[in-house]
Amino acid sequence: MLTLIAAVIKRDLKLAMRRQADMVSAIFFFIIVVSLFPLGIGPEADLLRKLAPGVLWVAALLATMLSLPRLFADDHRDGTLEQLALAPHPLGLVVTGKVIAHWLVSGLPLALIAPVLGLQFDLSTEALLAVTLSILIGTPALSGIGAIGAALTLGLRGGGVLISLLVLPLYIPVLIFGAGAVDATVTGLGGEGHLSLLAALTFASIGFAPWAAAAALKIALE
Amino acid sequence: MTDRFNLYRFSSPATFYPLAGAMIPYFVAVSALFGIAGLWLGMLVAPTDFQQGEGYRIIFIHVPASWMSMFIYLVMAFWAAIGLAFNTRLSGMMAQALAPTGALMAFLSLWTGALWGKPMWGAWWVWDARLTSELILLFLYIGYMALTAAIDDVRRADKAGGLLLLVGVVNIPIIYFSVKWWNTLHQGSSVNLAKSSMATTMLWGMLLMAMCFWMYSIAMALMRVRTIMLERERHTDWVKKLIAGDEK
Amino acid sequence: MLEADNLECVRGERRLFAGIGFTLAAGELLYLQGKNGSGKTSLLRMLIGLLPPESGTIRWRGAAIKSDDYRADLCYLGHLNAIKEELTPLENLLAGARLADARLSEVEALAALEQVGLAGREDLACKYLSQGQKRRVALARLVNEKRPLWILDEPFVALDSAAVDWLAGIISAHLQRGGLAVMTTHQRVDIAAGALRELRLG
Amino acid sequence: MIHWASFSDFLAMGGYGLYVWGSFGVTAFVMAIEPITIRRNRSATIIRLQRQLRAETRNAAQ
Repeated sequence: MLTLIAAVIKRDLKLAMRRQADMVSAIFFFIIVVSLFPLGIGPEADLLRKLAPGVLWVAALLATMLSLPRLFADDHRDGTLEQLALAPHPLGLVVTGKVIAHWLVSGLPLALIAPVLGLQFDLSTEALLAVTLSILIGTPALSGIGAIGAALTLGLRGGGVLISLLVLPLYIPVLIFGAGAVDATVTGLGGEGHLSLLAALTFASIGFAPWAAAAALKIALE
Repeated sequence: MTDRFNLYRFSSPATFYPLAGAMIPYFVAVSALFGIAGLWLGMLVAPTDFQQGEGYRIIFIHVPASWMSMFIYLVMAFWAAIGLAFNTRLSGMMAQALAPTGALMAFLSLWTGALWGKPMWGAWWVWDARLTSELILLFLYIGYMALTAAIDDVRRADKAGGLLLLVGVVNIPIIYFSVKWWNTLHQGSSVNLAKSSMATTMLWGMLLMAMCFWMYSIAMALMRVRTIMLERERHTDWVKKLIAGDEK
Repeated sequence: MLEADNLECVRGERRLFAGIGFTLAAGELLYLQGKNGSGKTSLLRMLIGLLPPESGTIRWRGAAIKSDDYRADLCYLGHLNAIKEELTPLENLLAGARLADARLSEVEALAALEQVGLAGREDLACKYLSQGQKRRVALARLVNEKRPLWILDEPFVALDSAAVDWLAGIISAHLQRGGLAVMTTHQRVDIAAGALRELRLG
Repeated sequence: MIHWASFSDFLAMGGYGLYVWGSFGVTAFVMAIEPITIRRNRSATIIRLQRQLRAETRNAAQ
């Protein structure tokens, strides 16, 4: 079971490395969106510090969503998805592997860059740590829930816009607790509570979402 | 050799279509009766609220609309579960027939909520937990309708929509509690309605209006499901016969 | 071993076929024939378990096909190649086998690629290969395929005559080992089989 | 029994007339429009299906 998940992750990472443009463009999207906000809002440090958690999190959410339409589309187009669905193990395991791979190329880099971008907002060291930690813990849930949206809209016209419509309402708890963790740290309340709720959301969605996504993929393959 | 589940017969469109047609007038009539009674009690008899004056009378539509918007989503999820489990054709049609009415209820809930909020809280919109959750519910309805509309194959549309509904139903409590919690953390904008002991006439008015909305929603869903049935079953003999009969 | 009984297929709102049935024993080959749009591919998708039939049953070794065990006995080759453009033929073969739970060593994979005439191109990303060569990468998977039931959708399309003969030989060998095969094809190709069955749709 | 002294009192709703009647008005409007659109949709569907059926029977007759 673990070897299968590892095999899927390895393959998807290899593919992502051969086609870096996707990954890089999502990261640049994140950087640009976050950097645009101070220009739009003005340079007052107090205001920026207050807005930073929300801005970083919304940008991370949008950047994650940017790469969702391709999560299954490539495998669907070239017939690999059929073969994966026909392999003698549950499709949910394969999807789990794909979700983890998606997080490794989309969520993880964002978490690593976020503290650097947080500097633009004059955040303290603890706040920067909270930014990294919350994005690190929260983005797997985004990949998991996003996989359901990607599977449901597989092969549809205007799939990209539809994904955002389906997935964004479901992202709200992650956004609330993610940005809340940073906010609580900034205001000195301590973000542990938020972070543990975020971790709970992530565990729940990593455990549950791949199976729902697998069911959606089977519907799409009929 | 049809050893299918017995439900299948009842849920066969050919049986259900005339049945639905016969039931619609009754639901409309009952809805109208409840509406008249509710409005009479709520608008004419019920006393002034000592805190909110006459403005509170908006609850006679606001609360029923909010209830229905949530209830209809649950009913859709119920049909979705039936459809995915037993592969009945009717379930998907019912879910699709209910969705626009549910979305309208969510819209009415938001609209009346805003009109209530302005005099009571001084703002058309506050990021109150209930209003925010209702807005998200409206998005969920729109997402469902957009997804089913984007899929050409009706079977796939039913199944994919059903799956989305089930995922949504699991998420609604999580969304609701997270929004509620977020709201209490960011105090200031939220104005809690002081709990006033409601006069019994008000309560009755509200319940009657809720029944009116309920019956109305059933009538609308039945009307819509009949059209969906004709469209989807256009190649079957019973629809052809029916259509040919209409021609005369 | 493979039995289909009274299958009915409805796509969109059209009934493609109904009352289709057959049995296939070890060493036998089933040719599926029919015009375009008669439901050949749909029937294949029912046989591989991706498309649930409107009515009717499909059994493998006496059991319904909705299980991992059935898929462990099944090899499906669709009209899509199921290869990744970014990976090399060798990587494609190895990754494909790994994800399908099949054992395939690098030596075996290289030998298979040589057999389909891709020697010297093992390490070239598949996007630089021609259509025919990509198809061969997909077919190379059959060389070491030990699973008993092969379901092939138009396997001979886009192949030159040498490749057609080679593939026919591979399928014959599979049938002589006691395997089963179901395939759709427009071309008649001579394949030695225990018994040749035909099913015409539409 | 009736709470209101006069009809104009009823309309004024104790100063909340705009909000109350804005809510009830839009609700009534929506609830009137919905069945009408469903009905229209239905007759349009029936007409379209009849046209298709006629075309089909004509083709079958030829």
